[in-house]
Amino acid sequence: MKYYLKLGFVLLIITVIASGILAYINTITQPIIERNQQIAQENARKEVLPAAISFEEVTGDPTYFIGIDSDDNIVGYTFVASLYGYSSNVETMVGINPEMVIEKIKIISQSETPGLGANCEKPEFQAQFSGKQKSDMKVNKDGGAIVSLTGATITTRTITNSIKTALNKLDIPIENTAEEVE
Amino acid sequence: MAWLKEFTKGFIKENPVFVMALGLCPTLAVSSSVINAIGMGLAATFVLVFSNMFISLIKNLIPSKIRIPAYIVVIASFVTIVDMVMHAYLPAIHKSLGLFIPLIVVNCIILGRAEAFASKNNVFLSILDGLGMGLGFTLALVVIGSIREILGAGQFLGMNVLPATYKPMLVAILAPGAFIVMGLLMSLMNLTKKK
Amino acid sequence: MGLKTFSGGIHPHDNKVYSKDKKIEILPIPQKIVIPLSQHIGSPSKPIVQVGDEVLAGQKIADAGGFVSIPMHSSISGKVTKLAKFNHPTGITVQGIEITGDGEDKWVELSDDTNYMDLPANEMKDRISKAGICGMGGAGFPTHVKLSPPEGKTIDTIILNGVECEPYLTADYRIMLEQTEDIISGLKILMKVVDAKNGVVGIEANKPDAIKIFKNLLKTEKNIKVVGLHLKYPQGAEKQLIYASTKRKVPSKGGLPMDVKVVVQNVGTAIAVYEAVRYNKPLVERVITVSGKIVKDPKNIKARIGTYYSDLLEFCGGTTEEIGKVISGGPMMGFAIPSLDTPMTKGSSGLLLFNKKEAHKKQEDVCLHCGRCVDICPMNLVPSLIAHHVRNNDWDSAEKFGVMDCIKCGSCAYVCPSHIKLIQWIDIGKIKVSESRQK
Amino acid sequence: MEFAGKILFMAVMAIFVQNFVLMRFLGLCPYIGVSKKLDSALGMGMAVIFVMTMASTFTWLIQTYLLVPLHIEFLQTIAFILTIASLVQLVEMVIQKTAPALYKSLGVFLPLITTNCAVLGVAILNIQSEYNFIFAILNGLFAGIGFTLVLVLMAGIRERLDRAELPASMKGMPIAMIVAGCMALAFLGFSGLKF
Amino acid sequence: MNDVFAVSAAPHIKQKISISSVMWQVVLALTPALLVGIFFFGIQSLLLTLYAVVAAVSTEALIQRFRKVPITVSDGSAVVTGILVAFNLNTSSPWWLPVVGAVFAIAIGKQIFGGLGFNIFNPALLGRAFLVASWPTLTTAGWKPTNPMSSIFQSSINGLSNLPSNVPAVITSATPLGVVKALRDTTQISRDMANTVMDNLASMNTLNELFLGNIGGVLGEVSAAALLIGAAFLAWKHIIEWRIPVSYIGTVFILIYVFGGINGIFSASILLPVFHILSGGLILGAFFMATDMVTSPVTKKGRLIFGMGCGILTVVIRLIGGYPEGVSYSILLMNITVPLIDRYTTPKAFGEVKR
Amino acid sequence: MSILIHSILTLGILGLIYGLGLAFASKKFHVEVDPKIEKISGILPNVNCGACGFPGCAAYAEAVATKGAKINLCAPGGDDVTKKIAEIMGLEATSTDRKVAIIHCQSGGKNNTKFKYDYQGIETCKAAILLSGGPNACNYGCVYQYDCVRACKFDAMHIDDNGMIIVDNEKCTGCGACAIACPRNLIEIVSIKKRVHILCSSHDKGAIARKVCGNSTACIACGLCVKKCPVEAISMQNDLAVIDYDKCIVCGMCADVCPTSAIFDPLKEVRAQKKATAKAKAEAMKKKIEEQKSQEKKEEE
Ligand SMILES: Cc1cc2nc3c(=O)[nH]c(=O)nc-3n(C[C@H](O)[C@H](O)[C@H](O)COP(=O)(O)O)c2cc1C
Ligand SMILES: Cc1cc2nc3c(=O)[nH]c(=O)nc-3n(C[C@H](O)[C@H](O)[C@H](O)COP(=O)(O)O)c2cc1C
Ligand SMILES: Cc1cc2nc3c(=O)[nH]c(=O)nc-3n(C[C@H](O)[C@H](O)[C@H](O)COP(=O)(O)O)c2cc1C
Ligand SMILES: Cc1cc2nc3c(=O)[nH]c(=O)nc-3n(C[C@H](O)[C@H](O)[C@H](O)CO)c2cc1C
Ligand code: SF4
Ligand code: SF4
Ligand code: SF4
Ligand code: SF4
Ligand code: FES
Repeated sequence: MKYYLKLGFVLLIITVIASGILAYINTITQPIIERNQQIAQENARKEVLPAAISFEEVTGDPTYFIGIDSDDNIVGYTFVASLYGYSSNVETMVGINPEMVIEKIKIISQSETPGLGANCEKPEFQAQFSGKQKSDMKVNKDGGAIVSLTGATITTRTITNSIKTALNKLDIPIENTAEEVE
Repeated sequence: MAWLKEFTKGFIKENPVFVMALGLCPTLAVSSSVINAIGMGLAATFVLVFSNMFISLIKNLIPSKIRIPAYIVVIASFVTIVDMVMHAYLPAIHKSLGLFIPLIVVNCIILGRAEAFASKNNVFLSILDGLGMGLGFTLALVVIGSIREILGAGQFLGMNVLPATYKPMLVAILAPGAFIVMGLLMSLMNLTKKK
Repeated sequence: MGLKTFSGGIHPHDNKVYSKDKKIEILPIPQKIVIPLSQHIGSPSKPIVQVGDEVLAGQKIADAGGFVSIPMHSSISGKVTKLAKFNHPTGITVQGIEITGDGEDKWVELSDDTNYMDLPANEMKDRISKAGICGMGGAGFPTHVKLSPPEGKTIDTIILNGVECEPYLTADYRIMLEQTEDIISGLKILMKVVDAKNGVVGIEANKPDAIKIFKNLLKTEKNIKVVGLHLKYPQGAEKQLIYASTKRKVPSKGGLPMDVKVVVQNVGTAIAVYEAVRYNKPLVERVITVSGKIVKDPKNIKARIGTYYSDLLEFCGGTTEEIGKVISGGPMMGFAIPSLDTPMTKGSSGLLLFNKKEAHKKQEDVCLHCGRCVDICPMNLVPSLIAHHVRNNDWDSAEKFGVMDCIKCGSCAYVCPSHIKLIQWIDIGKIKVSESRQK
Repeated sequence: MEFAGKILFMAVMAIFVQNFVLMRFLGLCPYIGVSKKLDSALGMGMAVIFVMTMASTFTWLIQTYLLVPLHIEFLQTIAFILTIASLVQLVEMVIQKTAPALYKSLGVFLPLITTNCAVLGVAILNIQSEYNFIFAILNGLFAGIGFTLVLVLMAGIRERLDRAELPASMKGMPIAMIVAGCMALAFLGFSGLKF
Repeated sequence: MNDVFAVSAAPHIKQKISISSVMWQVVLALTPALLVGIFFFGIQSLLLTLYAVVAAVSTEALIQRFRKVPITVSDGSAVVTGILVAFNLNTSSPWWLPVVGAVFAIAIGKQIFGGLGFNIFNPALLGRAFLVASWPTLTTAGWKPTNPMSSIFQSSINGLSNLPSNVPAVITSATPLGVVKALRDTTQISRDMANTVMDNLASMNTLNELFLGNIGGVLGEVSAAALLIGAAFLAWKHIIEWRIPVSYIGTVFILIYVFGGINGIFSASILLPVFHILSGGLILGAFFMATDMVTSPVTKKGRLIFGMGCGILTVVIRLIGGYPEGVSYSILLMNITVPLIDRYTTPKAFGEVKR
Repeated sequence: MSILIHSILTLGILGLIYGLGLAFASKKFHVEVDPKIEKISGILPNVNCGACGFPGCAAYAEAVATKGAKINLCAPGGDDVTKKIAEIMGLEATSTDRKVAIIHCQSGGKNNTKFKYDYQGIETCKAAILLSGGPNACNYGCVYQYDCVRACKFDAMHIDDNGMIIVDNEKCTGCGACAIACPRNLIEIVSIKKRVHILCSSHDKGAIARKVCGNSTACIACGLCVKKCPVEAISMQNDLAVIDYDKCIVCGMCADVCPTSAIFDPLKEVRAQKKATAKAKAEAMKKKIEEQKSQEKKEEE
């Protein structure tokens, strides 16, 4: 029994030391990681809605951010659209102006086939979404305005549909603004 | 020059990937591009060196009955350190290596070296062994990664190296390509060994 | 005609035209013969004569070497000149008795029991046993043994094997045409010996005239059937014949016909049985086909047991081309032998001569897994796998895949596009497996 | 009905589309190492299914009720690997004592599983994919089945390859990699499967 | 050694059949399809085939030379592989595609395993899978229409005046199966409309054209009739056997009949399975590729299982998979299982009693 | 700070639980195993990588200890481990009195030996001897289908230009695989020190044996060697001379007298020379003595 206690004790010591060190390192890295992530998100939001300088989070389905410029005007909204594509979940950060016209999009996470679906990260591809509306969200093969990636219609369709669905779901305040505009 | 031998044996003669066929999962999973290969290789090298060092330091303190769990804890700690540090300072590579960083824990090379070498040799040799093996691992990853990236994307380290008319052979960076390139390289190794 | 058959099998060109319509001819008494002491399955016979002894035709010169064995008789009259090893139609050399003839063909005394059917079964079997009869259809199993089922087993059907599915061979066909009545008498004797109620004569469809003759003669016999069988090799193999004519399946892994209450005998054996029971005549002659494209005058010959093949060939006028291969038996199952200085035995059904081109065999290629051999194997085996296991010296697997069930019909090797010598591999397998079983 | 549909989808994904071995590069060492004989492969497969399911269960519990409430997710790797290692060892001992026959056919494979990426991999993936308890367990089960499937198929192929006249340099590991590559190529046929 | 006789084990006669005779007969059986391909797609078809054959044969010869084993290209198996690689390609493929495919097929698909007889996977299909995975855009898109242009699409669109303008775009650029896939996939057309198009597709007219060959698709699948002529020849010569093709096609027929309709189980017309069978290389696959003796089971029961497996997988991929076409992948996938099938379907010896 | 405490506590407790649990279990569920297996297990790296082809190190250890598995299969362990296992298993190769294979037939190789028919079958001796007693005229000799060469895993058997089989004494390990493979039982594993061999296995009568032998070097059972052997190491068994290697002192006298050169003695010439010089010396001595004698006689006279 003593022997086993000794074994347990040695193991205990090792784990204690290990976890101590890890906890210490964690306290250093964790804030950096979180900051990195925040910055990345913030940057992404700014990228798709360049006019905004600060954002206000509104939780819901989907959670969206209201973009506000230096004059406290609402310059638009950003949200993340996501759907399962060819072989992964494709997440797209979308920025729209108050008229619900897409400012810009940015693919923030995907692991589609490299060289095919993964080409959706190319700027040329993402650029075509700028200035499009909900009704344009259709791939050219299905008669829409979005030119699909070569050999990756599925991915293209996924992105397009995800944005469309998200736009459909994003309701109250945007409708309000739209009405105001009208 | 025994130490030199301990250092260099991992490059070719006892290359952990080609000769011993250990740690296949990360080798194949992350070698779709050279940059990933380097990242993974260095991460593993770090873990190898430090866990080898550490284990050879404490080897006499650990009763043999629990040496495996103890080693695992040591290794896992270093892996976690690498994981956190990379996450904090190299977020891009961390993201593309993904799952395979924590999986360094179960990479047979690491535990294997701890058992077979570090637990029996002094600190200096153990570090050299870890470094050599780690670099051997990195070397193998880079070789595979280069082939796959050049064939599969026409690029090397993200730069275009083949004429624009080259239509990249996608499979090379997909799963089947990984296996086939690996198989061919191992066979090449066998061929050269025989001569 | 309602032909019957089994599953699997092949259709080789039957090449029977060479000798099909040749009446049986009787070979003049040869000068010298050799009686090998192992012409049958079982222990060799034991010689009871010495060099220098004078013998008569039909005189016993060797005793049975046990229960599963048969006595041997001189087939000519003359003098014993040698006791030594001689070639055997299966290619090996075995102990034999050489007799130099006196050219007079003096016989031992034969009787004629016209009321032979009234003899008790025991007496009949005794006469069969004394006459030294073994199966004339191939394997040469002592007939009296087959007719002595062990306690508890009964036989209800005797099947006469008149299939002769081997290409080239026509000896059985000729005797079926020329000695029909003797065969039927033999069948009746066989039925009586084992108290079998039914008799069946199985004949392949390429011998319609034989079927007709038998049907005519057996019109009145209610318990004897003539069964017409599909033209397919190996229709004559015992298990396949039993299945085709009675739908009974002889169990694998060493099952015997008597396990399904059947005994199969060759038509030639039936004649020998008839002659033994009625005339007390030992088995000293049989009909053999000498054929082949290069034989000048292919023939069906009634010859004395022990006659040298070279004498038979001479009787047929020799060959028109250089001989490439000599086959004792049929082309599918017979043995290629290195020399014509080989005596015929009780089981010799044919002597075939091939020229150099016909003798040429291709090298083995690799197995394509085409499955042709599997498709046609009448025993439902996977020959390619058996061969593979034998090649790897894996006798256990070979046994598991049924080497021992193979009847060596040769169909698989016949159809293999890769020329794999499946039978040769299987042969090794059989030997090795039985060796390891004995251990 | 929808639940059943979800489960079916999950099963198809884990077994065919995202097969752990062929598509995700997890568990390659045993895949290559224990696929020489069909019997061993079957035993190994069964053991892996069992352990992956168990590991999914326990690690999910540890993560949800220990690491997350205490905000010490960074200890995931170390806690999981310890759990798995102990679990495996415990199971091994119990089986060895209570069911020696089962141990003979299955137990011998257990230690090999500790250092199998697939087990730790599935545990971490469960957490990353934010599966609930039931789905985590099922994912472990299906991933194990997927592993077993390809392992057994591979073993069948390798037994047949014993008959082949392979080029000398391809014997052993290299041809196994090539076969794995070809299998992965065939499994691409499942890609894009949608219900 | 001329004075001695030859001695060998029985049997002493042999059917006149050899590997090369088998292979060259397969080549012969494939020529009608090639001729039809040339007729509809032009000389390009012949060129692609030639490239593939030359590449396959020279790769085989080079590797055998390097391995220092006898060079056996004259047995014709590499020629068959080459032809089948080309047959699996779109006729608008660039010249190097068949070449690369054939090289891969022979080098990785065949010679690496030791050459003829030892490969596990169907080399030609492995070559195709490799090409599809490497250059998906080149191999699965850009179908060249036949010349003269088939009326199949017109006939299927006839009577659909209220079709949204985008529908023709979906349909005309694809192979018949691509159309079916699009109809099942897109959310753009109403279900009724999709049904109408589907019914039109599975009409006698279309089937006629499919049978004779006036449709887009890969080189070798263009005419079911030509393929069937070749297949009949092979069957007559006992080179292929009925089990695989029949169980394969039968399974596809039943499954498509049950699950093929757009409106749920049993909603398909009886002609839809026929449509599926006649299109998408199923005939080519079932008679010429699933039957490759090297990569299919040797046992009779095994071949039935193999065929059924191919059928099931083909239907799964066609109906819910990522590709319009599942023949090549289903055969490859079943190739993987062949050793196990063979192992577990070893027949019982004649007379063996059940235990 | 709470994180630090939490993590230390959690891991510590986990570690303790696992450790104690396992300790308890290992006691409760203890099963006896072969100490050899334990020992080998101890030496193996225990990384359970499966490279050895066994399902884990323990399984490999067991296979080595009980099933005679090869000891050099552990890839991570390398040579060290192999050596140590060898020590445990007592497999030290003894090189002092090596045994090698010798083939008791020298009928001249495939190209020279006499054949009674043209063999057209599969390339294995096992099959060849089944057809009419083998293709070669001699029913006891080598049939030259080289089963033995294929059986040798050490590349120790070579086929020379004549088709003769040569054993490479350097490479031969005396494993005996060839001897088992030979269906004619022509191969014997004999100490490398015994260098005089009867290279014939024919039990045929002299005349026949000589006639059918491709080299005419068959043993004709003349019995000269039996008579000559100073230690009675040769006996005539069923018309074949057989050397009892336990008795043979490698003097080579039998080889000298054999009329057909069926006996092989690599030192024959050396010995012959020695003998010649000895004889010459003896003769010289004799002469001297005789001369002396005659001189003495003369002197006497
Ligand atoms: C290996 C491989 C990977 C693929 N990856 C993707 C992908 O990431 N995204 C995608 O949309 N399609 C992918 N595809 C699917 C094909 O390219 C598919 O034909 C295409 O998406 C259909 O688009 P099309 O309408 O342009 O033919 C992949 C196909 C293969 C063979
Ligand atoms: C070892 C052995 C024992 C046999 N025992 C009997 C037997 O007891 N009763 C019987 O009717 N046949 C027996 N037979 C004969 C076989 O059933 C069969 O007739 C014989 O082998 C010849 O058949 P074949 O020419 O088809 O090869 C035996 C055969 C062998 C080889
Ligand atoms: C493949 C094969 C083919 C055979 N063909 C015949 C045949 O055509 N005629 C025949 O009488 N026996 C043939 N036999 C032998 C029979 O199986 C059986 O041994 C014989 O009919 C028994 O009769 P027996 O003892 O009178 O010879 C064949 C055997 C085998 C294995
Ligand atoms: C009926 C038949 C079908 C064949 N099908 C193919 C095929 O689909 N693909 C292929 O590469 N070779 C095929 N071959 C040729 C040959 O079998 C193939 O090259 C081998 O798989 C190579 O080992 C076929 C041969 C035959 C006789
Ligand atoms: S395996 Fe035997 S029974 Fe089957 S076909 Fe071949 S020889 Fe005939
Ligand atoms: S017939 Fe020949 S090639 Fe075909 S499976 Fe049988 S042994 Fe192999
Ligand atoms: S098989 Fe063994 S005994 Fe024979 S030569 Fe080779 S190493 Fe020597
Ligand atoms: S195995 Fe025997 S018979 Fe065959 S080649 Fe070797 S020595 Fe000669
Ligand atoms: S590295 Fe993944 S199982 Fe070994």
